[in-house]
Amino acid sequence: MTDHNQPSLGWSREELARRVAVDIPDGSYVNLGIGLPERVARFVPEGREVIYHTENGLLGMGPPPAKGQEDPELINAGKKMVTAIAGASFFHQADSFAMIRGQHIDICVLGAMQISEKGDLANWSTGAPGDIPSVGGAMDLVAGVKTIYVITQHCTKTGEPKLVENCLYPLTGKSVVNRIYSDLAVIEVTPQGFRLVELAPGVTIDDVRRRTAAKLLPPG
Amino acid sequence: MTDHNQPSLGWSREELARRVAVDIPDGSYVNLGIGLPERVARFVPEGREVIYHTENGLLGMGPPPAKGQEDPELINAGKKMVTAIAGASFFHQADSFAMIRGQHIDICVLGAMQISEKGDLANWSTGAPGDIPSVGGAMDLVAGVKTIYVITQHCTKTGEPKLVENCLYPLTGKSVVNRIYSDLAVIEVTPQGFRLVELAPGVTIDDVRRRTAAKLLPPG
Amino acid sequence: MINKCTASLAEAVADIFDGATVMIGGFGEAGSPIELIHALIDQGAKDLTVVNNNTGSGHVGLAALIANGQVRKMICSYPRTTGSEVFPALYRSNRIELELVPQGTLAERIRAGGAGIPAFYTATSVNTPLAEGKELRTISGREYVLEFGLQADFALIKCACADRHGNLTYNKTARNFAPIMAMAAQTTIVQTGALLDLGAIDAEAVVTPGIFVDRIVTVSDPAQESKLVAEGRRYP
Amino acid sequence: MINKCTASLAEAVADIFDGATVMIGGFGEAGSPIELIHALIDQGAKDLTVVNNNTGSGHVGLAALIANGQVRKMICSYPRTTGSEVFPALYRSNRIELELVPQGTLAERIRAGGAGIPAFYTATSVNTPLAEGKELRTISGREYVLEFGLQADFALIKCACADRHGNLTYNKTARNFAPIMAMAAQTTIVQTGALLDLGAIDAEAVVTPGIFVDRIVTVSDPAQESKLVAEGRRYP
Repeated sequence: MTDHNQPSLGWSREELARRVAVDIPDGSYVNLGIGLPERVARFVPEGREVIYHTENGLLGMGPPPAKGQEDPELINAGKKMVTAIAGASFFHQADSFAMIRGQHIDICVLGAMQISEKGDLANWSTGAPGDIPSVGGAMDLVAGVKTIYVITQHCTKTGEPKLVENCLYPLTGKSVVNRIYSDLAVIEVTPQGFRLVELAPGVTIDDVRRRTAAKLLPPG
Repeated sequence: MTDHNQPSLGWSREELARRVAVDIPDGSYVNLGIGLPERVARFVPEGREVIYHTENGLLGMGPPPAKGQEDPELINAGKKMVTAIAGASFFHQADSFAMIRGQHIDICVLGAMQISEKGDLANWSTGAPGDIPSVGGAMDLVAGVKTIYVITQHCTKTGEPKLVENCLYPLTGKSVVNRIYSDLAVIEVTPQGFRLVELAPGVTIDDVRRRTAAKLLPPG
Repeated sequence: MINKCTASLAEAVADIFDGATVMIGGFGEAGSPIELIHALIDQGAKDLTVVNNNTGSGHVGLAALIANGQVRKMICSYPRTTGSEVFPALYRSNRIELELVPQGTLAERIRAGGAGIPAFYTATSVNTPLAEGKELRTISGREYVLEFGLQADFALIKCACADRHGNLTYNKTARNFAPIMAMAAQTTIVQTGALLDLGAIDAEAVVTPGIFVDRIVTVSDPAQESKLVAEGRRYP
Repeated sequence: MINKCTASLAEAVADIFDGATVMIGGFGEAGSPIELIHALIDQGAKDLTVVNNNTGSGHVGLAALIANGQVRKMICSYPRTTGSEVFPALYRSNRIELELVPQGTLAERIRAGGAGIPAFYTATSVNTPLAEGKELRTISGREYVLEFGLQADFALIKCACADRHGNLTYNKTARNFAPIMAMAAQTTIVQTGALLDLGAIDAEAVVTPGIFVDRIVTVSDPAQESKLVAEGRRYP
């Protein structure tokens, strides 16, 4: 289980972000988690308009600022400097999370430490002593957003499967994940468990199964 | 008990509104109920700045508009056209009542049907069949505002005392009234009951007692 | 592309169904989306539950909707406004239901409905008939009543300016219930005085962000309810 | 006359007492009232409970306040930010308390505290360790956790523009927690980039109405936290 880091297997991070973007319909309101999820914004397919919400108080987040146009008070949830598109709006934290909690955001794309076959998500704490627990808006997002996509490497850096029967890490939310986009495959969380939707080029279902610590149903 | 309507006894409505205004400190945030309370705004003593809140969504309510300056979308809680002072702000209903419920308004001046010696207020419904119950913001105001002043004729149009041992009409709030300004007297609601603070010119404490259906303690 | 503009008032309200809960903005006539209400009268949906602070005046707008027999129940704080005749008559003859809610509780219930808060506690109405039958709880020595969030199938609101994303600004105290109703409804339908280019509304001054808005119709010269009432007008 | 302007930063924070709960605006450095925090370091109040989304970075601003031993407890959602060293070290050695609250629940608790809502239900954190020991309730078939409003003795916030009544506007995402903290604190102390004449702020675009503000100090050229951190600066 160590060959997962071979650059030749599966989607690159860019390809993966692009793959997620394909599944975001025109006109969607989308919240992107910190890190890999942020990249999804770069790949909106031609002809679509997608509105990005960043929970620190902006609807209509645009790309990073041009040199010289940076404003340290115009940032995203990852505290990186961004821009605001025409048609953007600023609001305070309670209004921002009203959008989340009140189910107004269509899709949220999050990173993950573990995802269970029941759709449980763990992405905020290892629970280890000495770990500084930091939750941010993750629990609000999984509780409030209609559709939760996870974008993640299929395994951890040390080769452990992230798709499991039961999460060992403290949960972010129970039965919340709808779909997983990993470097190896697109996988749906169904009432029957994980179901393969699509394989990355050159990857077989057995490649994925070997790296998944739960049952993986074939497409259909 | 029918001589209460003699024009010669006690304060006129204008004098009464002026008397209330004297007790509103500089810099206060004040909400004025519909009707007689609205008149208080006209009598802010020289040198004071008082900010009027109107619960339909305006802080910094100014006097009625000059002819030709009316805007039917700039109204007060009594649905009368008003103006906005320099330094005013508009906000929605939830924010407006956050100011009220969150104890940010210093003083509210309300009308009354009955006030009990424990400070209970009834001012929204007779409870009679066929009466259309209409509460508006009255219950929110008495529950949320720090100081509640009542401005009222001492008796009803038919000569019944409004200051009573126990309210017979449905309550707006329990133990909420701090002070009553009637055409006859200023009366404080104390843990011991009604206590006279000040008599209108020419009115004796016995005049007031005859028109009050509860014990009235002398000043002190 | 996101373009929430709808061709006509009729199209904007076409899918309002019998039995729907409809929030209607406005405090008295300020903010009342009178053209949308008249379109709903033309459309004819019935058995509606309507949430509004009042019950309309005269025989136009909300009062006309009620007079037309389309409203089964009103949820409001102040049904007895000056000039309100239609509702009182129906109410006295038991032909319309009333859920009377204190104005601040009504506002907070709508805001809660829009913000994903299913229930909250408030001191408003404790020890009054309006708290009867409701759950009470003492928190830090004070008594509170449990109130539930309020949601709707549709909201009909009026604003001053909009853009195609649905960002809205309002005119003075016409703002009142519109921003929170836009949050609390499944489908929010807006009549705007003006449609502006995207970016023309300052991002710092947007009152209702577009995420809360579904459909926009431009009504550049809306009727003034009090004027219609003074003229004795009726709709339809 | 209402004039909430205060002569100096020192005067503005003079009465913050030992043991006080202090809400401090900002999400990372955006909106962090760094000059007010430094004035609080000079002032020396200790045993503070501080409410902020994070715990500061480097050795300036909030991190410096914590490093100076003035903070007994942090209430926040994300203590482990990039460049955050002071809090993690103290936390690992049990020298500071942490109440970890999901960001949206933190925001809603502060808003509730300011709006006179003592408690509310939310689905956030249900079935996670952060709901442990909390009261659960099923409403319309979904499980929710009871959360309580949060209030403070003082709020320290930063805004872009203010007038003498305390009406405020903000700069972009620096708005974040400031408007709700201004509502939830007994005494709200504001540092503003500019003090404008009364009436210069459009009444439609006021974000924080003056009723929520107690003191204003003008800091026309505030320090930028990330720049201080990059320069390795320390306070005091």
